[in-house]
Amino acid sequence: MTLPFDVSRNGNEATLVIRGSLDINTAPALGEEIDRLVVTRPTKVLVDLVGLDLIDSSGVAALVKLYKAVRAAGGQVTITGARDQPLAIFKLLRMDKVFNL
Amino acid sequence: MTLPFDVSRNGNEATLVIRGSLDINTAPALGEEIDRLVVTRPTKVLVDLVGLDLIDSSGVAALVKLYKAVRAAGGQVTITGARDQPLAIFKLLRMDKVFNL
Amino acid sequence: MAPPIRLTLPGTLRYRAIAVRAVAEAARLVSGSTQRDPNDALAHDVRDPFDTAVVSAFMEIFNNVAIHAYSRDGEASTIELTITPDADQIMIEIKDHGVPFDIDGVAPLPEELDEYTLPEGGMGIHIAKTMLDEVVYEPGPPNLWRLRKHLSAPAQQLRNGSSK
Amino acid sequence: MAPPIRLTLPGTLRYRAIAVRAVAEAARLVSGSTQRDPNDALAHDVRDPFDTAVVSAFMEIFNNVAIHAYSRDGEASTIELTITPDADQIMIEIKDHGVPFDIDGVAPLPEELDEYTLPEGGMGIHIAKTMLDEVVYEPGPPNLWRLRKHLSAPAQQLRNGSSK
Ligand SMILES: Nc1ncnc2c1ncn2[C@@H]1O[C@H](COP(=O)(O)OP(=O)(O)O)[C@@H](O)[C@H]1O
Ligand SMILES: Nc1ncnc2c1ncn2[C@@H]1O[C@H](COP(=O)(O)OP(=O)(O)O)[C@@H](O)[C@H]1O
Repeated sequence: MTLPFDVSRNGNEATLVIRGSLDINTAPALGEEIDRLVVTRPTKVLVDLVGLDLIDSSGVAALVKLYKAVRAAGGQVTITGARDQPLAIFKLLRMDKVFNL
Repeated sequence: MTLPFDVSRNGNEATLVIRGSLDINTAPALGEEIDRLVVTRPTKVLVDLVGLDLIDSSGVAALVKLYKAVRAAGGQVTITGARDQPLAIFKLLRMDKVFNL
Repeated sequence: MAPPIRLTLPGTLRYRAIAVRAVAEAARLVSGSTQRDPNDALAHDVRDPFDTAVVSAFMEIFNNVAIHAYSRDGEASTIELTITPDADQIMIEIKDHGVPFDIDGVAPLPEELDEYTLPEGGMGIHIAKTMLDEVVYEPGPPNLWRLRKHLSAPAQQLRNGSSK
Repeated sequence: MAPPIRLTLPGTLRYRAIAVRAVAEAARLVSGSTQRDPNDALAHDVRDPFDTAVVSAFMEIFNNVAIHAYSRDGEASTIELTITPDADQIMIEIKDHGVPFDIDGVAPLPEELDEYTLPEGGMGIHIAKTMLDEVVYEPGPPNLWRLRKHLSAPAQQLRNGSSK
């Protein structure tokens, strides 16, 4: 199964592009990717959600985990491009403020 | 309901762009559009199917009707961009030869 | 083996998309195709040859039941679907309580196609039979369609466009 | 009034997309949103605020039934959905034969959210209740969820992101 995300690195900066549906079936694989990313202690992580169509609370939890882990290691997380259903979920959970959406 | 097609005119030439699903629910409206188009006797009609995801036999029938009517009036029909499921259907019906796909 | 999926819905075209989407997702369970190609901005839902065959055939049979077995405007009862996605095939049973018909009386498509003989109808059953390994119709009531498609080597047939 | 749509499927995450797609199409029958925006190359399926609310809530409840009522790896029985799309509302009933629980014992989300209190779980029921007009749980067996969403003024609530 092709997974709906990919990670690219540029020195200390990482870009994570997430597409399609980030849900209870796809979030576990993203979680593993995040674990691998976090141990490299990136100073900046850009999360691009323009291609993200649907998210559920498992997907939100994966993003929160990423956010906390990068911040705890002194890095910055920027989440951009959230729209439609994912944006509605972030707003409902009042995460839009924390995530700066 | 926004319909999955639009028509543009440039003198005697018409372009018909069809997107999404051309099926038993959407083909009747396309049929009416075709009727309106055909009475203007275009010499060239370009049918762009790049955005067409799904077609059923009602959709095929609408395209055949367009093809025959324009040809009968001495015009040319060019069908381009068919892919995936629609292309498989045209091939199965051996219309790819006639339609020059 | 998992129990089959059952979907019962009103037998009209209004509900068609619900049935088509359910069948598309069930086909994906067999073909293993992802729902979307993440590298494809167009994000087409039905691309895999197996999914294409199953969805194409199902759309035709559903249309026919809604239009012919149940008249387009008349009183429609329900359509009952039983979808069984297995490791290497999908089985779909479609039951309706409408008018039975004689499937052997359906005229075949013309052998030679040119721009004058291009058909404007009568393609549905031909599409279903060509796309699938098995299309069985048992007149009722209830009328029963049994559709079956194996996973093995479906791509080749589609790519060749042969109408076996 | 048309009879409801009934969908019965194995209660595991493997079948989730089938249920989610069926619910999305049923929501569309109520909201009148088209399946795809023909001018949008990305062709998002769920954009309308009503569809968004219904699909978001349903995904959470389906996940919970598959994970909590039926254990992720254990023996799962079926999930039975009854979907009733009316002119101005949708009703969804979800029945499972798994372990009942006490919904009143579910802890609410923290009032103040900052980067330290961001939750990594416990959001599902909150999402469902906030998105819908009615979320009723009746422990069984069978356990029953009853979800209801009216069409009127759903957009405003979503845009404000209020969590009423
Ligand atoms: N489910 C059905 N119930 C009753 N009659 C049917 C059914 N399916 C097909 N038919 C009959 O068979 C004919 C051929 O069907 P088909 O090949 O799908 O083409 P079309 O529907 O375009 O005519 C139909 O015109 C109809 O008379
Ligand atoms: N359908 C269910 N059956 C049994 N327990 C459930 C069910 N739904 C929710 N729960 C319980 O309620 C808790 C909160 O659920 P929820 O808000 O969806 O968050 P999460 O599932 O992320 O924990 C779950 O952790 C679980 O203990």
